[in-house]
Amino acid sequence: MKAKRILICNRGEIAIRVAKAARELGHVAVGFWTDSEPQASHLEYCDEWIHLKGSSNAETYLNMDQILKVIRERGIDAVHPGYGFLSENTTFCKKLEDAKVIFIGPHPEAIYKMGDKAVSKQMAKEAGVPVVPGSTGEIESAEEAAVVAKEIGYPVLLKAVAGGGGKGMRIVESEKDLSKNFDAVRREAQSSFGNPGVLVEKFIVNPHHIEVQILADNKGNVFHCFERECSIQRRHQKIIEEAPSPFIGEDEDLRQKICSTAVKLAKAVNYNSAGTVEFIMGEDKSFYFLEMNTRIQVEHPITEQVTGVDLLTNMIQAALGEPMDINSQEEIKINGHAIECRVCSEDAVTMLPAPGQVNGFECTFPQGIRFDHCIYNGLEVKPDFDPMIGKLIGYGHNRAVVIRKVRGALRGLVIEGIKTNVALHQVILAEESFQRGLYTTNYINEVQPQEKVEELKSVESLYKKALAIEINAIQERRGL
Amino acid sequence: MKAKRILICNRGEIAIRVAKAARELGHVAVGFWTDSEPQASHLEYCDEWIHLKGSSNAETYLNMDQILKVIRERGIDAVHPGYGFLSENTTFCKKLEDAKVIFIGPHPEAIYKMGDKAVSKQMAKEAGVPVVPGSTGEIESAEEAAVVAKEIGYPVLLKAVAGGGGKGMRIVESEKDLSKNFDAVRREAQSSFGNPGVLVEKFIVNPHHIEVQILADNKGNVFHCFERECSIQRRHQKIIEEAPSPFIGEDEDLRQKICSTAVKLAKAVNYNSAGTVEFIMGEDKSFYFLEMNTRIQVEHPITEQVTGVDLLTNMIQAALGEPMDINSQEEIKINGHAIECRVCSEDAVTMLPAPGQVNGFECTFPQGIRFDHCIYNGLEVKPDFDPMIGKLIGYGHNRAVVIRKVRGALRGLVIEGIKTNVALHQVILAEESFQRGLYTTNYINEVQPQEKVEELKSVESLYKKALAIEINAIQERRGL
Amino acid sequence: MRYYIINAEGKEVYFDVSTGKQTRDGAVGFEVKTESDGTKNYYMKSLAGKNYISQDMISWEKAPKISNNKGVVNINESLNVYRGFKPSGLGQGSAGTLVTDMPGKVVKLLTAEGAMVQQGDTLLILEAMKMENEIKAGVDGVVKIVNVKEGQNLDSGHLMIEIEE
Amino acid sequence: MRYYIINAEGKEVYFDVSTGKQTRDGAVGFEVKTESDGTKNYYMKSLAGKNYISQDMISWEKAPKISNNKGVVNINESLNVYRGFKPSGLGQGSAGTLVTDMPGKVVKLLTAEGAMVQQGDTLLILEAMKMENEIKAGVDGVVKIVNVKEGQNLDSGHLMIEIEE
Repeated sequence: MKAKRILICNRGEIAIRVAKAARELGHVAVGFWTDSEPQASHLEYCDEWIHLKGSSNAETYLNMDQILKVIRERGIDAVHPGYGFLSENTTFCKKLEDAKVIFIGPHPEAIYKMGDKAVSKQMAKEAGVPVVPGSTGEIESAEEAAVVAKEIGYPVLLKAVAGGGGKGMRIVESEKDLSKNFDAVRREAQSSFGNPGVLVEKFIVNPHHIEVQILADNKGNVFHCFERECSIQRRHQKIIEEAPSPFIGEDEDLRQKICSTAVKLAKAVNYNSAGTVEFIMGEDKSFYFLEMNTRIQVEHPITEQVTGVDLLTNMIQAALGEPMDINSQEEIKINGHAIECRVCSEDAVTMLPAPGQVNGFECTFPQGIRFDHCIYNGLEVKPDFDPMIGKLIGYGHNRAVVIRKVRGALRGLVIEGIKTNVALHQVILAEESFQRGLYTTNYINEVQPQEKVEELKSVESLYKKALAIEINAIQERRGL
Repeated sequence: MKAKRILICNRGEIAIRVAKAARELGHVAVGFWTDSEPQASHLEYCDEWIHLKGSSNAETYLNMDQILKVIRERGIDAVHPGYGFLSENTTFCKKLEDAKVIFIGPHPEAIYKMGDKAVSKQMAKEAGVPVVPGSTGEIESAEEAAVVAKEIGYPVLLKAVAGGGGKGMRIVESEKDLSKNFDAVRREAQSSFGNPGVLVEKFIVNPHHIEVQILADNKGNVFHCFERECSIQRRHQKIIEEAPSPFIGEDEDLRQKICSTAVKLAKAVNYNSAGTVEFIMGEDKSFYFLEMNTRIQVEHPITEQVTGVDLLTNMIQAALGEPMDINSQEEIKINGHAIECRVCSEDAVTMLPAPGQVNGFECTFPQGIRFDHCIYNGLEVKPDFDPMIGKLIGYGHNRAVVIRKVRGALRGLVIEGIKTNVALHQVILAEESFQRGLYTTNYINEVQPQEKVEELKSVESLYKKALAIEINAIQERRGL
Repeated sequence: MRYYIINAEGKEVYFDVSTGKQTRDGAVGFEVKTESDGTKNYYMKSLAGKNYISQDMISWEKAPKISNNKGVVNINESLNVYRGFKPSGLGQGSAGTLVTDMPGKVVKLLTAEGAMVQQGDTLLILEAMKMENEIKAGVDGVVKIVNVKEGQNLDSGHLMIEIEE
Repeated sequence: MRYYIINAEGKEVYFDVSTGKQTRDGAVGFEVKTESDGTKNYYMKSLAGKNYISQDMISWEKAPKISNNKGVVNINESLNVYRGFKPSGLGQGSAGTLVTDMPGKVVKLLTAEGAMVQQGDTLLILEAMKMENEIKAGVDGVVKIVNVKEGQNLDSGHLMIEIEE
């Protein structure tokens, strides 16, 4: 195997994760830094550091011309897009193809078909995969949306055709709220994805968000690595995920059924990389295809922890046409349980983003914790970037053990200088219905864990925090 | 569950491991520091720090009177001894019993019976567990040893009755070398264990060191967590261990047989904690009982990685009479493969201890690496302490993946200021017979990997090392 | 040395800190004096490159290094800690004074000077960190000042709207 | 600034280091001058609290912080690095001069002054780090000096035995 030069078109924790995998396989990891992030901590794991001029995402990580210039100048063999940015952009794939550079992801047709909600829904129907009732194509106006909504019945969900990660999605309970929300979704869709297209569909009550990890290559192998449950969401964005799903639980038939359904869809689009088929599952255990994410996902580590499969190394091997580490479906087994908490720079109560600068950071974790993050003392969390700065992942023998471990880890995670949602995770992991595994995507709204976040700890802690600053001042004077 | 106050009578990486488990379970971890180690890094994970007066091990970690005084004064409920020091000392157990303090380990009778090689061998025979032919009791003189040796045939192994960890063991090939070696083993036995008793036994040619992890409680549960192979040894001390054993490989019948034999012995002594039954396995896959270690072992993490079972939390639960996380043998499954490299402050070529002070330390690891260690910038490795300063553990989908990951981790492990065996591990993990899993306990002697350790890297690296010092000087001037 | 700690809701805690002597085993003593709690003694110790704080030299807690001069720390909510002095001009807007707490862009302005508003009415939509945030009236009243335009990029601490009750 | 690097076998590498200018993006340049390789340029950059070294400002390698003044670094074997000067009295014993390289205790002395020894003969047994180590003659010759007693605790760098070839 000849070492390849792999360019990572991303930043933060996922750039670190990709660089680790590229280096492990003996390749050269090439990373970017930008004018807005000269201290890009992900470069620690990159062999070569390239400057992308500019500060905004449009000037840098979304700037195909500048990226392609780097690719030519630095003799890049392959590109890993991470998640977000250019990870599901077929124009970028096409340009890489023209430049004879490998895109570490699926073939562009799969991205196009699965990236467009209307097309993917149609594909799923044809492959015999159940879909949620709704509009068959883009809805142009609030009036047209109202017609469809009336047909399938309220509540309905409005979502951006090109969306993902919960951005550009809104639930509408009745006709009177439809118009205002339709406008908002179109605006968000345009600003976030550059595509104002909107779909309308039936909203499933008490639903579970359950997704299946796919791992496929160019040689016709299409494996699944079982499911994840991602029902703990705020504003349609996942904040806690776990594998396996507590709702599926011991129902191995249901597990096999949802996993093989996902494989069926992946095979239908000749899928050839790591990807995720997302389903919504109702109280009655019926499930419907939501969308397929044709990239590595934020929550991939929980699957890695319970199966022992390294998704990133396999994904790179698949793209380079090398044999994957995984040879058969039978090799992939679940052992134990894993939970991931997304650590975000946001207010723990309002859950609104809160940028700022980290000025103190310590981890004191139990055994069995993995922390994928880009945090360091001095990190500036900017409004341009996703507020997610780390993923705290616990693995253990069973679900109760993992909850105990993650709670221990949250107690030992100290991030100073910015607001974080660590305290919210502490409340959720201590809460009874979560501990019993009885929750739906309505969890945050119904249980309102944010109301139990302690507003302010004792005055004692205030003294200690102030002393921590004083200690630093003393040490600086002494040159320690 | 009421929080217990758990005293950790140990230092270094194992004290950290125990403290993590104690805290995870909601207990208070109480740790020691001594005059020879005021910067004891394991205290990072301890809630309370107690000063043990004195510098030598005899004055501190082996000083029962001083430890018992602390136990009384600090209201300690339970003691975890780690490995080494007082971990297999029945006098200590008895004193704790008198003080009504829980010993986190097996009952003293099990320690006594398994700690004495002659008694344990007798116990094994009675339980129907095969043992290596040899002397039935202590040998008093070189002459007596010669008689036994002639009877069972050379080569023979001389070993300290009270020994362990490879200390106080020698192979004798013929009668002419017997006398000199017998004296040496007696001397080492006296100085290391305070007991000069020596045993003589048949030496198995091309042997494999295979051991079975036991997990048992006071309620009659005796589980095994499968086997580890620890055949890569130097001077009878393990340096690389893996789980599962590549020699047992896919032979599930053999795996079940050795594991159930171990459980049989553990049940015969009413074992009630974490422990390890060590076997020697010949080329023909016949295996003989060597000894039982009635404590947590250095290499326990590889079992934790492949089974997902946290041995320390279960061990603490068992001792406190609480239900363990594990409820049945069926729950314990192997998924994937794990390899541990013991990182020692020793010369990579001569493998002789090399104490000193760490003055630079960096880790840049692939995904799937666990590093249990007590290293920090400034750590003084003293001749009093074991030269093992860390355990680099890789986990992955299969053995080839793990080797790749551990090799990546060794490249990313930088320890400056002291000699380490990192370069030796690099040679072994790159060597063909190791990669094919074809090795016995003779590996180091036969393959001589130490001869392939690179003596000195390029002058280029010398410049960079010197620059690292210069950089530090500049930063100190700037107060960074 | 006097510390002021001022949190997001304008609460203010202040106390005196003085450095005491180095103890035999390398710890440094601090005295913290407050009006409510009187004088308390704390000890600091550095161990293997990390800092710890204790009151009894037995139970120790990690004290992360706080590295910048602004000294913002975080106790679930973020607090501004001012070392040694109270800066001038600090204060918290009333419920009728809407100030940005992060940089953002005005997507839509839904009110105008002179408008009557009720508590909870959305007055403008601010896009920050890729999210649309509805900025709502904290009180009933009349809009006195509108200091933003649609499409305008705002820094943190910008007074957007003031309402007279 | 001149560096001497002297390794365990007495090999000596020396070169001049001078600090250059700060570059636009926060890197610091260094010039390394040696007799064998001429002048080379290196750059140092701090990133998120860690240090890196590069020759071309594109490929970067982590340079761990070396924190003590002795400046011992480790390139598989341990090397002593002397910053800016060559200390006096440094040198390496010949094969006939047995010097401890770690603290230890003499368990058994197997020779005496005046004894004839052959290369490879065990002269004494030293217990260090809980291990017995056989100290062997490096040359054939006559034992000139025995500077140890059984049971004696030795520091590192202690001359134990000298053999005259």
